[in-house]
Amino acid sequence: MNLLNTWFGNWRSSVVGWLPAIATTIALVVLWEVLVEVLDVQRWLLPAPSVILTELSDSFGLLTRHAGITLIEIVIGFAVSVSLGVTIASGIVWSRTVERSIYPIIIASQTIPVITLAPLLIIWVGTDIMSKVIVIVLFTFFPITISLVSGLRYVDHEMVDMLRTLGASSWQTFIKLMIPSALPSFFAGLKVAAVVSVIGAVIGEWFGASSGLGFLMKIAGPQFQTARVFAAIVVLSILAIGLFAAVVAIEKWVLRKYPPTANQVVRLGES
Amino acid sequence: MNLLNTWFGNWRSSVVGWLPAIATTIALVVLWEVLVEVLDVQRWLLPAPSVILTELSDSFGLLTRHAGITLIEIVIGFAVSVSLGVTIASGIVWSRTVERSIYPIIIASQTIPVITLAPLLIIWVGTDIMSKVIVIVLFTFFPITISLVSGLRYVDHEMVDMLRTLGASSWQTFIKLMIPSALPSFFAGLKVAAVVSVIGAVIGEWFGASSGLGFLMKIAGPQFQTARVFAAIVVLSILAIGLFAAVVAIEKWVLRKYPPTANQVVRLGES
Amino acid sequence: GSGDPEDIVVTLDWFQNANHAGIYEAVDKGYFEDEGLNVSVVPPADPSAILSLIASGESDFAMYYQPDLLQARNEGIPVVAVAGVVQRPLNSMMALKSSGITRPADLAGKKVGTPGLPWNEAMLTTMLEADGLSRDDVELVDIGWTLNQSLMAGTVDAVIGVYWTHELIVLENEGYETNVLLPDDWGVPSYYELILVTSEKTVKDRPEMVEKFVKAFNKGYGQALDDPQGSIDTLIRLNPDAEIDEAVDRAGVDLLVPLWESNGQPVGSLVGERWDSLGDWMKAQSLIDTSVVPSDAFDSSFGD
Amino acid sequence: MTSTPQASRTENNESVDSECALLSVSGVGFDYDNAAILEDVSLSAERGEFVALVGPSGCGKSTLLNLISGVLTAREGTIVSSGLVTRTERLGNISYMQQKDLLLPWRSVAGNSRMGLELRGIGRAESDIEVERLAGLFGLTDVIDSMPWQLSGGMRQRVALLRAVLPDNPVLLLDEPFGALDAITRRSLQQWLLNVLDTSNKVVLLVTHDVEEAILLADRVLMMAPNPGRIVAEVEAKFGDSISESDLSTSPEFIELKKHILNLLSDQENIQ
Amino acid sequence: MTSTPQASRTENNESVDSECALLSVSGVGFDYDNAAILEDVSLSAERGEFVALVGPSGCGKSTLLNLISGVLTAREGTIVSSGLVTRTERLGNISYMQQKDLLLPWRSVAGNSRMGLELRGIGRAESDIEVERLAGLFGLTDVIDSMPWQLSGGMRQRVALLRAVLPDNPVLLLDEPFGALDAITRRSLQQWLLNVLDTSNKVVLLVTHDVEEAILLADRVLMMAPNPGRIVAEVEAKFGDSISESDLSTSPEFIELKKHILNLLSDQENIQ
Ligand SMILES: Nc1ncnc2c1ncn2[C@@H]1O[C@H](COP(=O)(O)OP(=O)(O)OP(=O)(O)O)[C@@H](O)[C@H]1O
Ligand SMILES: Nc1ncnc2c1ncn2[C@@H]1O[C@H](COP(=O)(O)OP(=O)(O)OP(=O)(O)O)[C@@H](O)[C@H]1O
Ligand SMILES: [Mg+2]
Ligand SMILES: [Mg+2]
Repeated sequence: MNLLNTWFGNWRSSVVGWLPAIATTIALVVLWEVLVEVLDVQRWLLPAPSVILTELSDSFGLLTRHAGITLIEIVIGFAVSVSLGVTIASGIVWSRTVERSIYPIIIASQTIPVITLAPLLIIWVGTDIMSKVIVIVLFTFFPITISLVSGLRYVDHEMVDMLRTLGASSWQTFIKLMIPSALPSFFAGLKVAAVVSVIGAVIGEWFGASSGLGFLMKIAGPQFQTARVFAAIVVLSILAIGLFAAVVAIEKWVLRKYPPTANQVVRLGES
Repeated sequence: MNLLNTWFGNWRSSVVGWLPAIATTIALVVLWEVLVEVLDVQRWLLPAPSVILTELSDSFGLLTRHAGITLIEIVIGFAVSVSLGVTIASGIVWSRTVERSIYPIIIASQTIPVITLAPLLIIWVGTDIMSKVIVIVLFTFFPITISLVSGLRYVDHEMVDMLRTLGASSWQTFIKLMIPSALPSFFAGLKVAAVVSVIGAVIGEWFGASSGLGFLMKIAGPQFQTARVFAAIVVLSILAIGLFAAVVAIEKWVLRKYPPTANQVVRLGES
Repeated sequence: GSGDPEDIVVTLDWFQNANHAGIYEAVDKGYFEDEGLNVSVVPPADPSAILSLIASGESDFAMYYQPDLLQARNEGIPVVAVAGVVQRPLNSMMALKSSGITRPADLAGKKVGTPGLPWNEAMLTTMLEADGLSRDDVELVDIGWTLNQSLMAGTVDAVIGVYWTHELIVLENEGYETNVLLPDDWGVPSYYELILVTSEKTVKDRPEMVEKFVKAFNKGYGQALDDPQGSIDTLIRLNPDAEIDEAVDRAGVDLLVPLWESNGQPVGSLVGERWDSLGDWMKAQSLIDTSVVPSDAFDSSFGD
Repeated sequence: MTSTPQASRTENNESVDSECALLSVSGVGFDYDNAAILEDVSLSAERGEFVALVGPSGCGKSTLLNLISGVLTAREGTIVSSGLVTRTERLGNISYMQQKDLLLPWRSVAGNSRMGLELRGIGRAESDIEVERLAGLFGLTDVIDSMPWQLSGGMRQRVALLRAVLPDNPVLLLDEPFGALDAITRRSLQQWLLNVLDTSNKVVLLVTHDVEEAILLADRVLMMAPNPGRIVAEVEAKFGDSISESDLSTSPEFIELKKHILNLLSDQENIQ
Repeated sequence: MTSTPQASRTENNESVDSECALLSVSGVGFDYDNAAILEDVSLSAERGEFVALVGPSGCGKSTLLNLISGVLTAREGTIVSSGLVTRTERLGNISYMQQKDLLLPWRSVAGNSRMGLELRGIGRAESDIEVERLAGLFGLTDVIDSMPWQLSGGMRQRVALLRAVLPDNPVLLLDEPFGALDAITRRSLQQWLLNVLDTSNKVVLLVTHDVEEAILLADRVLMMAPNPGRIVAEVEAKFGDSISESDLSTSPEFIELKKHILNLLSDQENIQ
């Protein structure tokens, strides 16, 4: 199958395959450094990568400590979002009435700026981890829900009929056919959510927190510690990439068990 | 096909079908009103729906004028996002090297809090419509890209082989098979993006704007015109629901031309 | 000063309010024009980006806060103050009258809401210590930007980080009586809440322009001083779209007027000792490095 | 399995042709997009009967099986299978092997095969025994853990057949079950099917394009005509319960019957 | 269409069996997951030759066609078709009707049928004429604008066949092209195929489970055995270019040949 590459290449080729990516990243960082130098951009506006790197190593302990707290919020928020998204999506797919009743509400929920919600949140749930979890959930359940609905909806109706002839109840059809065939879409939603959860946590921490990377950025900003803000962004990016990679790893593992068709990926550019 | 409902029911049943949705909405609004009354929630914290409604009608002209400006930003930002998302997703699916090089960058882009970007944005692109478009794009291209990648990736590889035997080039395979079969996923991404673009515009307007609903909320907030803030949220929600409905309408139209399987939707709850 | 007027951009610290009455008077009465300056006054796109805009030359002048200026200089941002506007701290601690809190000592065991910024926390610490308590005697709650709401809702007993010329009035208009504790009454050095800021480069390259600008600027505040309510009329007239909350600003300007020339200092003055005392206090609170030289942070030569 | 309690219910239903008919279709009509696909189709089969259905491609054979199984709802007419009258009652109580194999791509051969048993709540261990019992006969032992995309076309068809026949239903609808199988594999599965029928008194309704297959296996061959689909002829074909084609295919009666049916078939297509 | 320039290239390639062979497969081996599926498979066909390939289900017939068409790459051996040696050269220059119909769900019958022409840059108008020319013969005129999900199984198969044969390639690989068709429709398409071959000097390689079909259509019948797939027998079968089964099926030579092939087939399965 030369047209297709198997999901799991061997390790050797994997490492070689990453070289261009690493090269690109390094090139971009160097370009940034040079541009900051050449255009004489002040470091309090946009610090050069070297400055950020120095800050990263200087504040390593501080950053990792706060990153740990942010990560805990994200994990909890993400778990809540997945449960919520699966529940809502199931309801939407299950009945048109549920769909019509719930869609306007969940869409409206996405248009509320957190800054408006903040007073209510702080007054009703306080400024502990709960309020951050709520903000993360607000940011992440929507892509999970929409993607899952799409996946559940475009199921092969001939398969549905087949299962019915075997005596499947609606519930069995849902569990044994619709869920497995919605997995690729579901994971697309999870990938978006994984990344967005990071910014959700930052924003949650912006409004009332005493720790976490968002808090760190909030207090570093007015003190014009731009390098620290960017160092926090670097840590956040690593966090986001890590979460994304984790979702991709789980996706690979699950989709090896539940392949949508053959267990292969089409790569047009590599024949 | 009793197991299945066709996409397009007739109008009559459509109107009847919306009744539960309308009922739910009204019920929620009434509940809100009663709760605000009973719990004696102050109107600067959470105004009752009646207060918001009054504000809506009082400030109708103001709200629609600003909503128009926000809408223009959204439409432009959305168009840019779709182009960008399609380009990036195509690159990612086309080659693993592109995928590996670009993923870390686009993920990192999602972790940059707009508040950090704001000084740079203001200095580099000013505070005109461009800066809002950039924020909207930052918010929306990611779900579009990820969903489209997922759709393009899980294409039936037997279909790819079939097209190859007919002499299809990689490009033809992409256009004639992968794009059509990715449409459901693509639209899932568009739906998320449509809704998220609204909050993107608000946040874009938060940092440097002299008009738009975000601007209106920003100046109303500190003045304790909470009713106006919520009135703006109502308008934003209507905007988001409208955009979402527009994407759904386009989806229906396109997927009637490019049905993923049969032109039907499975509804488990309605036999 | 002859020939084409010079285009000047001034960025405000916040949306147009009573604090800005003087600069709009200067615009309205043509004081800037008289100096050959074509001034446009804009609200900030992002308040936290203002000093960056000044340093990068995007904006010529800005109104900003003295402590923040020192913090910016601590990070090497080349900005300087060229005139004082509000000559006392506006930032204060506030509690509902019903709470019975009238001095820092009353806060023992109470919940204090802060916006979560180190600056406010340092201020609170000093105020507590001035009245015989320590930071640990109160519970600090970071409530972000929801100070008023939290206070009104009773989630916290007191808040720090609110303006006694703005929030106080807002709360009163909402029907809440409050007690205000001023930081400079409780050990915090009296500082300039609002100053006129420009960049070191502007001061060096265009001193005459700065001179002319500050002159007209101070004249504007002088005019506002003479007719406070008239200046609010001007403010509203020049900013029809700004949704100015008249009720708050009319009351606010009366509180502000005495602050524009407090301690017997004329409008616009900058006094060196006050920079030193604030600098020393900030250093003691580790808000800035000891290497920061407060006297470099301002240039009072233009106000004369 | 549940035929006894429901059979008594049928007594009250007047549209049921005969009490001993296990499967009875009468006056069924069906439309797609306002075009009549089936019109007044009636047939019935008694316990132990093997009925074959032949007809030109597109005449509505699969549609008829979809109606009987309960996948589709008839515009008019009644369908009763072992006393089950409504569409939803019949669903799950008739074994139906569709024309497409419709294997779930994420389930192995074993996983797909045991689907029907699983849906009835039969435990994994028990259903695995059932699957293994037939896997050898179906030639699937070697690929029992393979995924559908690793199978040849004929293997897929056999998995679909295995899945359909494992639940023990009184009526078996088979839509071209052997179409993708070579002659030898086909022969052995045909023989197995005849044995099942012999020992269990089920009804088999077989759609096939192979006229010889229809004659060899069925007790009766029904001929469908298209536009709209309807049954136009019924031919008795009693050639015993064991197939040894070498004897039959040269027998004059067999050749005659085959010619007869082929003529009927070509009449249908010419008229159309 | 592009055979002339590429044919000259073949002269230099030593692994090509004979210059007049339009299709030549030699010593081909293929593995899936380290299990040998095909081992040392060789065959060749000259212009105008009709070769049938029979063998037990799962023996590797479809895999062989995938290799010839260029969908798969052989582990060893050479495949040359009208001078095209590499896999990518062959792709698109051999007409291949796969065992699954693989119709694009969003294209109508006409849209699916003209796919091969469209991919070659042939304009809509021109390709529509081509499609219409054959649609009548294929019995697809009535459903030309229908979508795949509105078709019966046999119709889908005919669309797949039509799509495969429309591009004018010198080699035709057909994997059970008539499996889902009734006897009469099948007969007319078989006859059409024979006519095409007669007039165009193409090579047809037909995979079928129907031994009679193989004998009736092909000049030679190749027998494959499984584990690993290989060609174990070759039988000449010259029964003329026109089919009138009524005459043939009773002829003693026909019956003898059929028996012979069936015996070969059952030997394969017993060994396995
Ligand atoms: N979903 C559908 N919508 C519209 N028409 C349909 C649909 N499904 C099938 N048809 C039409 O119904 C007719 C009967 O189809 P059916 O599948 O029952 O034929 P069949 O006898 O099984 O044919 P074959 O032997 O080719 O499988 C055909 O003309 C087909 O075009
Ligand atoms: N993707 C795959 N991975 C592993 N094994 C495969 C794969 N595809 C096919 N096989 C195996 O290869 C063998 C040959 O398959 P092939 O489809 O060529 O058989 P066939 O002769 O066409 O059978 P049929 O007559 O049933 O269509 C089978 O044993 C099958 O299980
Ligand atoms: Mg059929
Ligand atoms: Mg095959």
